[in-house]
Amino acid sequence: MDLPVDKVESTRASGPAAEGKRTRTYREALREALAQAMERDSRVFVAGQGVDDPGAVFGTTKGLAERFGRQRVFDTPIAENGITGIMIGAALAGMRPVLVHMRMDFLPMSMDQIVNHAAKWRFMFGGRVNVPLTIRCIIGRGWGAAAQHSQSLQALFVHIPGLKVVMPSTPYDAKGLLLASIADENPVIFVEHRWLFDQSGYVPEEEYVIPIGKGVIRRKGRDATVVAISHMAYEACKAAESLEKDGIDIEIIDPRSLSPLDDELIFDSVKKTGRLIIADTGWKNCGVGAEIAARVASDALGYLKAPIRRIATADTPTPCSFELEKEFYPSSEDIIFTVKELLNKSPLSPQPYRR
Amino acid sequence: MDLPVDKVESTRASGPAAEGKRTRTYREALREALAQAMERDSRVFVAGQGVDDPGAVFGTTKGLAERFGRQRVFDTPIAENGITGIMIGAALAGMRPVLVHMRMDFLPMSMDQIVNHAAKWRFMFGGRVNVPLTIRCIIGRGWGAAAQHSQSLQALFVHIPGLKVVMPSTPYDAKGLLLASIADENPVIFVEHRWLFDQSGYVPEEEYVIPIGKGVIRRKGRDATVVAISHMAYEACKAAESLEKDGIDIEIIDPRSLSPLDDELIFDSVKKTGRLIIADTGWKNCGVGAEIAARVASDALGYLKAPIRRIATADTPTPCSFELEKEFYPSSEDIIFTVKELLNKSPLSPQPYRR
Amino acid sequence: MYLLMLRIRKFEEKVVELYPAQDMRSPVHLYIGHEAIATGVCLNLRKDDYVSSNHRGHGHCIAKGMDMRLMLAEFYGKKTGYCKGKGGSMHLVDPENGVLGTSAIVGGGLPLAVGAALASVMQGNERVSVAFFGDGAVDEGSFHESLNFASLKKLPVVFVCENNFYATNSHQSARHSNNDIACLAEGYMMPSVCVDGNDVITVFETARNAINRARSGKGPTFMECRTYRWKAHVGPDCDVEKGCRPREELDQWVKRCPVKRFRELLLDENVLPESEMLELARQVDEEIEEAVIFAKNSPLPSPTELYEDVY
Amino acid sequence: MYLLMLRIRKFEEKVVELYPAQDMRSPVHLYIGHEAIATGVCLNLRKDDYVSSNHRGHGHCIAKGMDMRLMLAEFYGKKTGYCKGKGGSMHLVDPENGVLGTSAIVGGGLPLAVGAALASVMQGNERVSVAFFGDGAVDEGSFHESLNFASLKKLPVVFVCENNFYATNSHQSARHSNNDIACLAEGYMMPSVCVDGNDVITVFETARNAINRARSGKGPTFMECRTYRWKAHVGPDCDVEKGCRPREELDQWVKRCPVKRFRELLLDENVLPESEMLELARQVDEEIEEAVIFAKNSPLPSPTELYEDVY
Ligand SMILES: Cc1ncc(C[n+]2csc(CCOP(=O)(O)OP(=O)(O)O)c2C)c(N)n1
Ligand SMILES: Cc1ncc(C[n+]2csc(CCOP(=O)(O)OP(=O)(O)O)c2C)c(N)n1
Ligand SMILES: [Mg+2]
Ligand SMILES: [Mg+2]
Repeated sequence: MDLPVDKVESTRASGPAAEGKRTRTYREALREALAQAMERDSRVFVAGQGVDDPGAVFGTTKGLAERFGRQRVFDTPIAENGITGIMIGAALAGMRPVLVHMRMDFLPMSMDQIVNHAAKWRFMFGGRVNVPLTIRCIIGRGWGAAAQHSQSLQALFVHIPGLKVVMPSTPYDAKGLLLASIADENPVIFVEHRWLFDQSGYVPEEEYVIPIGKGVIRRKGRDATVVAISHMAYEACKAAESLEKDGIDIEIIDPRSLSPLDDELIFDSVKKTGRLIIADTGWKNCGVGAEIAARVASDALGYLKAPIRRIATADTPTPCSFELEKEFYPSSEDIIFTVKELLNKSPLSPQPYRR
Repeated sequence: MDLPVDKVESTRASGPAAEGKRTRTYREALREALAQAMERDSRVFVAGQGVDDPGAVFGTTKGLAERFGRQRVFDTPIAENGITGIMIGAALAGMRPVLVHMRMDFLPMSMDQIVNHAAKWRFMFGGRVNVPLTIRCIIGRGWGAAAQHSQSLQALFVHIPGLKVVMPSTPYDAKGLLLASIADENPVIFVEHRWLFDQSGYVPEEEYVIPIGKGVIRRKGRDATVVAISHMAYEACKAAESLEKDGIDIEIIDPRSLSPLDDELIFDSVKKTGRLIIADTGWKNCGVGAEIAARVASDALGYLKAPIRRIATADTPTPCSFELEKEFYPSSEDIIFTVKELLNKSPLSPQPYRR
Repeated sequence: MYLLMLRIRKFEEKVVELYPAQDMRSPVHLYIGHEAIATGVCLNLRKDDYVSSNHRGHGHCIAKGMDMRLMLAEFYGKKTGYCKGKGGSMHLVDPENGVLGTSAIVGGGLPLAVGAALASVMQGNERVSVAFFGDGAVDEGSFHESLNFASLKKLPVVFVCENNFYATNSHQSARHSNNDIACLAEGYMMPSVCVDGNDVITVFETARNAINRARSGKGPTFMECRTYRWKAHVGPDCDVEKGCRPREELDQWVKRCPVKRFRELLLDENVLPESEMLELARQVDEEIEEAVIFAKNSPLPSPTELYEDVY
Repeated sequence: MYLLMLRIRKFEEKVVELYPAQDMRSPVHLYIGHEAIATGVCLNLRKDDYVSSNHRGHGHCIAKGMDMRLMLAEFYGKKTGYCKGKGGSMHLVDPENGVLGTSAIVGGGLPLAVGAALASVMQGNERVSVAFFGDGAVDEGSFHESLNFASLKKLPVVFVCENNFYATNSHQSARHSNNDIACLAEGYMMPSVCVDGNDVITVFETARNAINRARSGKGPTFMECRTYRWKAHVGPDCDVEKGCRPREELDQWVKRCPVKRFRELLLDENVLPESEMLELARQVDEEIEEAVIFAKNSPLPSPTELYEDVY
């Protein structure tokens, strides 16, 4: 499915609009960004389990080891905390490492180095040092990956000052945000969605960066604002098509960066539509949806015509059975249901939505 | 300072109201709970760095090693992830471990075992096993503890289904919630505040439990609801005294448990006061305040007369200098300021508060 | 013993056969090639002894006495599975048979076995814990932390490292400064041996000593069992075509097939005649067929069951 | 060398003196008793060589060339401190002198030194990294992960374990299955030695070899330096009164005072006459007095500076 890119992208984010013709997949966009960054800057290197093997992390690092040598593209022991610390050390000594994890579930192993070290180093030392480290990690859904291989833990990192968190949903953003992350002087958690790797879309050949902290309007609309994160942006677009048939016109915002968050873009939209739904790939409690809801409830409350709703994975660990997965993961159906619910609702009739 | 306990406590939470006469400190309440649990149940044991040393974790484990033997009260290597996993293993084999950390900052070391194992074990295995593990950890503020020894990371655990999180603020709650946590079949993150250890208050001698998931109204009021967590409950009480002089009457809710959260208690209060402030000991982004704000914005939105405000530590790592600490940590002043701000405000005039 | 090895082998072969139908939607990490280890170790264990296992855990579970019907139902995401369909292939548990659970986090299971052993000591019972893990788990800090604690407290644990030389596609030499894992483990002051993991008799005897030692309160033992996985890291296919590993290496190890070797030994020594072997094979085939039917015919969980078992 | 040891000792003694005034509001972990280690190691290092350090880091920082004035200002939370008052006693950094930073997370600093060494190799320079850490850090998984990686990649790192037998109040024997840390480290296939950490000459010579070895591309070395801390784990007091450790143990080690021993050696061998020693002491006192004045007179940061330096 094609993700419509609104013209607003060209004004609110850097880079040209979608009508360009060079088409690449999300996977290729990531690989191209890595290759270009490594080409231009000898400080950039790529490390992680399997980055140099035939699978090449779903193909996103394919050919890099051959091209740049195994000193700059190398496999690591399965020792996430130590390896993260080693990357931080390399960053402190002038390198710009890109550390790759096949699944976001492995980040808790390295939480100490991420939270207590990478996030703290610059501030704690009064700005005298910094940690230009990019941590790529992958989320996904389906095929019974179950509780330990499926988590979408972005909120844990958004909570921590000193970290940046981005979640690109289009090939265009994947390239622009990866280049921006590598160029950033701070640790960035770069979250990819496995279901997006085959998506294709416009990707300019030249290098470009998308400023971290800038969201984008994927679709303009007047009836409700749906803030949709990562793969949920596609679910929102699907929902929009269906809702359109019922004469309902939603605005879709893809924040792209979760920390910092482009809350102004969201506020502006809510001021227009008066209704807000946040669709996240992760859990609800203290999640990204909570943060967005809280900001709107603080800074744009008076514009709301209906309760704020969050769409997220169920309040349970991830099940294996596909029958339960259907219930666990939210989809366009949930968005459609919730938009309709809100349109029939005044702020005084809450009746909470199931998720 | 004395924390008033409203009569509501006796109806909404278990246990008698405050006018009892037996007075103990928070520290003593914790120790008493541990001793009673160990006395009654031979499956209970206490492990952690320094639990058997002269400091005895701020005195909270004093005398336990002597009384119950060093097989049940023992020091551990500084290997938080492994030790947490070992405690999980012991819990699976029928024990009820209490693992103690001197600072919450050390929990990121064991995030893998907490998030990927303890939180998942019961669900992932279809309810056939469970992990009755209590993890005590301590937060605090001041004296230049700085970025790596000061974090109040409760939100990271609230985010994860399968964990329970409690933060008692009174000696009464400390004992009742610790006994409830040890008795619970699930992993509980039990967060204590160092500044509360010397607080004293009514603590019955007999064993009692406070149901995890039940909040309490610390003060009844009609003008605004202040949800205040852990030590912030005291700051809220201080603020209430001062506001009272200006004729402003706030209601203070101490949720005590953050996961599960007693949101009904909060909704009811907001329905009455129409104004909500959440004062937390941790960070704002994706924090506990965000979750509470989001729930209210979903389920009680129509009752709000003013924006929801969050009071939290600044969006920075913790500084060392006391001059900067003053700016970093919120206090009763911030609560007073924010309450007054909200009283002068309609939902349409947002002007966000600094923090 | 032969029956058990055959059961594990044939069970996995059945998974290989069924998987392409795409209705067993759970990532499978097959145990084919490792059978001698689970068999040799677990046949020394009592029903109530503990085992912690990893993503490649089918063999450990069968060897510890778990029911293939309920395992297969679990792989199919069925309500009748060991975990009501919530766990899948990577997550099996059976408290009745002492299976503490299989962790798909590399290195995650070691501390669990150590903790169960701690409980055994505190409870004053004689249960022994076995931690099964791969060479990949040796990379992790939890390896160090677990070995140190177990040895410090002299706990009844046997650490069984199944060294198949690879973690996904990463060779041991790309990950370990010391290729001699057993020697590394010696640093923790526990007896440590390296054995041929494809020789079930050697594994059995080494494990017997280690388990007896643990049971008699003398503390932990480390066993490195060298072996090889035949299939891809995950899934039913072989990965040599994809260039993940040299074909000759696989061929060498297939020649040293643990099942075949044990079969030949039994024949050579006239312990079990060919006819009885065939009968055993038939019996196992039947068991597995029954398991498949049970699993396929079992109902799926209902959506609302999702919300159960969190707390 | 004597000058440096004196500087570290007298600096810490000044902290002991000033701390009770309660205006140095930052938890101090004093280095008194360990001086020979930082001195012996760092005098072999170049200015641009890297050091990672821990909560007990004052000595390492002074030995690596950091300015006592800016250190003390940092302890007082002043704007002129190394970290503008944001770090305090436990968090010092100085990129100009190769100090990567001190981590107050036990074991947190080891991977940083290894990573800097990795960068040195990638950049093709000759910089060496030293990781200073305590016996407590040996408990952590990061110890294992760091040693393994450094040895695997033959990185220019020297691991310096300051074994003072305690981590807070916990004796090594309550934490380590193997009391011989150097022997444990051998498992990673790197040269590993255990030396008297109170003998500055031995430390110096051992470190010289290790650092030369690293610089010439031969890979990492492990040094266990046995020593003792004189003060409480944290703060300016002594902890034997509180029953944390046996008084006789402390007394024994005070007799082996590294500064005194070196002083006596210098006198015995007639390397430095007493008069020059006194002169050095006077000079150090002056430096420190100046540092105190600088620190005390420095301005505090302004509240809005809190919001700087996050990104
Ligand atoms: C902490 C963690 N990191 C990475 C992975 C991804 N992963 C799954 S299995 C595996 C290899 C494990 O190798 P080994 O322990 O030798 O077991 P084998 O598969 O060879 O039986 C890896 C890296 C994981 N599951 N957990
Ligand atoms: C991960 C972690 N766990 C616990 C602590 C608390 N703590 C601070 S210092 C220390 C002891 C460290 O001992 P050692 O490494 O031997 O250094 P020493 O203090 O003896 O110099 C401990 C346990 C910590 N800072 N970090
Ligand atoms: Mg392997
Ligand atoms: Mg020590």
